Amino acid sequence: MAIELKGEQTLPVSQATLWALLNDPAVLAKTIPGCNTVREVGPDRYEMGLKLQVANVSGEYVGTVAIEEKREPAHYILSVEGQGSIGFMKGHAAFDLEVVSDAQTRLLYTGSGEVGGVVAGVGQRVLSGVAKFLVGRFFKALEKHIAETQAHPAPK
Amino acid sequence: MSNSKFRYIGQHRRTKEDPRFVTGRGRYVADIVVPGMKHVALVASPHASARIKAIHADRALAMDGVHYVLTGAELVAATEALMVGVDTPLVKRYPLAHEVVRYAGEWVAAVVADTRALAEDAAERVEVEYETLPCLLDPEAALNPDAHLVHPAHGSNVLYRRKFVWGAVEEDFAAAAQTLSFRCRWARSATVPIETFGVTARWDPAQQLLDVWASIQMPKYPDQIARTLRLPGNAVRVHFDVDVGGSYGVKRGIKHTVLVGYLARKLGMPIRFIEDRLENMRGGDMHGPDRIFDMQVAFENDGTIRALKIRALDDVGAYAGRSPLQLGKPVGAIVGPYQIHSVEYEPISVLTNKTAQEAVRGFGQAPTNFAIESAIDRVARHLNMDRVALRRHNLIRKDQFPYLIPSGTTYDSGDYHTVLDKAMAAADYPALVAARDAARAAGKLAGIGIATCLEPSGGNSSFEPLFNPKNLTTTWMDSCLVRVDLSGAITGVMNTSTSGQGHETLVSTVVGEILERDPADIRVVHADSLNALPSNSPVGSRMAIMLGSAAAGAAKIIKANLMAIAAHNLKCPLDDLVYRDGHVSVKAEPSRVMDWDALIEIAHRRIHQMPPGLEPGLQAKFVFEVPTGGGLPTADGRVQMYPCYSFEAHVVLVEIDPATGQPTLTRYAIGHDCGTMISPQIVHGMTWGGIAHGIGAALYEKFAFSENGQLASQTFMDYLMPSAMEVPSVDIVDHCTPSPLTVFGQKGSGEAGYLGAPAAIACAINDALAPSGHALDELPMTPMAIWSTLQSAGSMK
Amino acid sequence: MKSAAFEYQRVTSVAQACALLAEHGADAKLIAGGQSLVPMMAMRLARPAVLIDIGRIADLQGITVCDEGVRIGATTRQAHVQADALVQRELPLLIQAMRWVGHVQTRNRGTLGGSIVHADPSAEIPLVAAVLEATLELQDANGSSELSAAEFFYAPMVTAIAPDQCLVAVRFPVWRDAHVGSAFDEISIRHGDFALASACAQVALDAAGVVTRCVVGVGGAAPIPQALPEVAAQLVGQSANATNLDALAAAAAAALDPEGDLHASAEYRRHLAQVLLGRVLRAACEKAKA
Amino acid sequence: MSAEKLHVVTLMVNGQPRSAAVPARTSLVDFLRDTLGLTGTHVGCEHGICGACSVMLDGEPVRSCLMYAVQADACAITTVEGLSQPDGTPGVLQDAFCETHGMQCGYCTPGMLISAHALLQTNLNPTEADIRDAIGGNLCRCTGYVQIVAAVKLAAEKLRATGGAK
Repeated sequence: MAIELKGEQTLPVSQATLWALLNDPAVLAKTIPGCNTVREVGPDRYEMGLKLQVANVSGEYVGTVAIEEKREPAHYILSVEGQGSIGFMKGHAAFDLEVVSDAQTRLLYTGSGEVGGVVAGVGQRVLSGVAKFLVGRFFKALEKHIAETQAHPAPK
Repeated sequence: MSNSKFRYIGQHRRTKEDPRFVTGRGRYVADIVVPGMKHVALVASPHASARIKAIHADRALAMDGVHYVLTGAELVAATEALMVGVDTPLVKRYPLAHEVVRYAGEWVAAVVADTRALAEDAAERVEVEYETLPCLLDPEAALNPDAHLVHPAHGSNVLYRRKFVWGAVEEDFAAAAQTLSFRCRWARSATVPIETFGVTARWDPAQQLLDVWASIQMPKYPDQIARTLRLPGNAVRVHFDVDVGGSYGVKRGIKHTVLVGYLARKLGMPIRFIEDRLENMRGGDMHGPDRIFDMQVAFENDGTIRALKIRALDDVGAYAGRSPLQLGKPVGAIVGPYQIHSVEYEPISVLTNKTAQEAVRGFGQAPTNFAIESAIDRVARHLNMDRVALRRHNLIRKDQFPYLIPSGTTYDSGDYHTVLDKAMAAADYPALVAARDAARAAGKLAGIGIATCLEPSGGNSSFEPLFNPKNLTTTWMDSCLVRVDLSGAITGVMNTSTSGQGHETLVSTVVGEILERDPADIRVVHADSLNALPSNSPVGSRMAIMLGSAAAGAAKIIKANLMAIAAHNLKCPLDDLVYRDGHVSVKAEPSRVMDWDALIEIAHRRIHQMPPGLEPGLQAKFVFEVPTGGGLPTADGRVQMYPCYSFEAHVVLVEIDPATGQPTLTRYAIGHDCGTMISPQIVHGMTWGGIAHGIGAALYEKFAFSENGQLASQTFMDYLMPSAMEVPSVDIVDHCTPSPLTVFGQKGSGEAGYLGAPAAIACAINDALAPSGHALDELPMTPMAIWSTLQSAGSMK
Repeated sequence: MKSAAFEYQRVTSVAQACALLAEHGADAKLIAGGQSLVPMMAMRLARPAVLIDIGRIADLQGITVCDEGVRIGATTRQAHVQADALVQRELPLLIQAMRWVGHVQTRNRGTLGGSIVHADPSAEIPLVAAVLEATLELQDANGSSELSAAEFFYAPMVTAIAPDQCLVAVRFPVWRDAHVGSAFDEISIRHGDFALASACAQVALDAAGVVTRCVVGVGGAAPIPQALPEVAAQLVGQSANATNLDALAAAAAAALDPEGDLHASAEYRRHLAQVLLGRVLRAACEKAKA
Repeated sequence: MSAEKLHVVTLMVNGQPRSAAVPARTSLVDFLRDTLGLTGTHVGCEHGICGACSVMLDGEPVRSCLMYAVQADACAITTVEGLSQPDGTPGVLQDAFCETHGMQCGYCTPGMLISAHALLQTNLNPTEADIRDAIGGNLCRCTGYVQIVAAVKLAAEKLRATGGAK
């Protein structure tokens, strides 16, 4: 089932900071819902383990994350591909970072994803809603991370 | 109906099979326990189109209780490719995918374990690496020369394409006062029995024999299993005494059985595979026709329909099987019940990355009937003519039978006008019109649907040579053996399994009728395939005709033998004897009688009293050939398809909530003529069931695929079959025009109701939509589809 | 379609259940009726390592009068709710909703609380809880807490309940006003299917037929069972014969952001929500007048 | 065999005490069929829609694919086999299904009978709407339901005449 996602979120950091955050595998590991391992396998390419638990549904995926079409500090495409016991998932999202002010950046995202296997055949009714929820969780985690790192800046 | 000339046929009698079903004593495949059997679960592809890069089974094999993981590479090397109905040898198919997967849900590996749950645990641990390939889902796009090829070796996505021209089509179109054209679409739905497919197999190395218990309805199933497994035919024994929990065409199971048979032999363990519902829906290969019709009609201003052009594009999914032949059977009723002078028919069968299609009730006739009836309604609307009057004008008249249609088939008999009249009377048509108009006046949408359709019956194989010149099959016989034992008890032996059609009742009724013995005392058993006489299984509405005639034929031999014994012992010419209730007496001297017991005693024990040349014992077989069968198609594709043509006239009233688009069937009547009904309760039941199934196809059911080829309706939460809350009470009115081709005048009825219900309901919905000026030409006509149509018509409140 | 293996624990008290939840966290799952959970487990979409059976805890069952109205134990069977005289008298809206909940066989096993915790956006009982502003009593190893239904639903099948919490009971407020009317309506393709959209409303009128209280909401047309307090507020103070109900429904529906699926597009769901909102508001007013 | 922990399940089935040890994940329908050999109850969808697996649990119809056998411990179950007379011949309801031919392939029949039986336990004078509602959660692909509705009507009539004895 194809899932379309689109939205924006303004984050309380500069464009450069946000760019750095979004290119930091450790940050991605912390903010991508369910992500439990990230291992760099090449430039802008990571192997990722995901354990997603949404309500009663849990699925484990192993896959890759790739950052493509980089135009620092304003744009990249994040591609995700994973496979697990309940099927596969893949998707890509274009991120655009717009300067609002020195301390604020608007992150616009537009992407689409698809899942296959049992989830696709059984969960079609609620997939989009769940996907939106997961995007929300990503942003919450990112905001939380920003709040934490701003309060206690990580040592270089 | 009154059948005074028959003693048992046509009477209300209890069905032989029912007592075991109501007490929970049916014996279905999942009820059969073979000691030591192991269980299979499947690893299915999540991708609709991908290359298999690697399969890692070690984690699965390391589990306790797991015996084997079979992959395509091994199976492909060890078995023959599965049979394809058309001449496409490079569209190869095996039970497991090899190198490439072609639809989401296709089997990639089979895991054998001690229990089904363990097998599923292990299946989860089989890791498959895929590289995704382009995915083809649109049947029109499949025709493009640059389309992704589902089977590159075949060189095209077209499995079958031919343009038949029967009669002076172009001249008729040119001469006709008017023409119209439209496109309509029959959605991919199926019969979806409540029992999934299942099979258990056991290999006996000492006997070199594969025993198979399966939920099966498939012509030549044992032969195909044996060939594919590279075994002699007599090394496969299929047990036909397994109750089949519904089929209506789809329980084919060749790939399942080859898989399980291979594993049983390879591992030396009995193996069971019962599809779960997910496996059944996505990989059971039981989806039905998925068809786009482009229709053109040529007609006169008085409503006379001259000619038809039909282009039927069928999306059969990723593999062929018998499915392309579902475009072939409709050739035998390509003009429906109408006098249409000439026809052009272009069936096109294409491959896509979807679950494979199999035979579904009617074998392609119900979609064709839907297209033809939609055309009739459109002509009526175009001419502003009453749809019933238009049909009456074009229906073949009773006095025209036998009636030869342009595609070479002769319809045996019928009285279509009378049956339509009866249906109209049963529905109280004037009241129906009043109810529709009242509903409209009250702000509702309401419409009446009429459909007059044929059910070709007596299932013959003529579509095989028609669609595959290398296939010269001209017989599709069926058989019966009747035996009277020493005690005088009668047993009928049939040679195929039964999936709810009541064949035991059929055989016992027919044999009882001929021998004048109470059918309640006649036992009917199912032979296994090594004991069986030839059969082509209960497909194509054929068993009343084929098995019924075979049983009658065998019983007649028994009766003739009894007469011969009596003649010999009473020293009387046969002509002077009379047979009554199993006793034979001298016409002129009724006191000179040999009773049943005495005749049986002689047949079984006293060869000295037997007439010379007559075998001792009392059993007879009869192999019955399809009436009118035996011919090959002509070069221009004309052929006698099926022998007998049943007729049905549906009248239905639908009301639609204009605010939500939700339709409700408020009145439904059907006039039905299948000749002599052997068991009216069974015929009525199948007719009601066929209508319910047709309601599903018309309003609810669809195997929907997502943009990336995922089957979105994989469960009963999304594949919506009508319940008792959706199916209305339906009035059936019977009519009997006996077939001149069968022993009792019977025709087939296994597809009754289904062949016309979708057409009738679609016509009713379009009658309801007519005031909006729009039409809906795609099944299923869901509330959203109806609402969207009304939206486009701009008539929503 | 066999569940993955799990450890099964039948508990006899909520405290026991909470202790196990505290121990196993998200790996554990409570089961009572199981009518939603078991099929998900059979398809292996859900695979709790520990299944804690709370189906026989007497404290979790039963229907009693409480301060604000009726308190229903979380594992009270849906069929018992439907047949209960107190509920029939005091919570007509819940009764009206129950006929749309599954089938008799699933209502016999399915529980009121299970349906709420499962939080299917199309389910009827969560919608009634949200619209009536029910209070959810929760418990964990550290004690009890409460949430209003408005705070409870997050997303399709996602709620505020923490992995270590157990829903104990639901308290439904009962309106004591003199003239109360309620209505529930739903469009599903077949009877017993998930709603394409549903709506319900309850209104109270004064002696002059003016709306004094109103609650209303839609199901299936938003990620959660959606109460619509702004719509309700607009009706308060109006006559029960108000002619702007359709306009209210239209405005409310226009603000919804439903998801489309196989059976209904977002646009169609929004339209159905509008139709149903109009119907239930009108029907509730009519019943209140009667 | 892998070492999956077994739970002893003891219950009454059709009036007989039965007991067996099974893994927790064994569904009630698999327990009845595979462990106890009561194959009258059928598996249709295993996700709670088709109703073929319906049984009576403590006097109420439920779907036996939607619960685990361990959950039914100490309960009383009636399956289709339990609707027969003590000698195994069809009970009144079962006989009515034979009289009207309320089935074809017989696969949905046990579940259908259980739902009809449950209805007739509380309502011996059901309307057609009552009957359709009672069997609304049982899918039949053969009959179109007409002869099933007729069977339940007939059974109700017969049961009224005999005061409800099966």
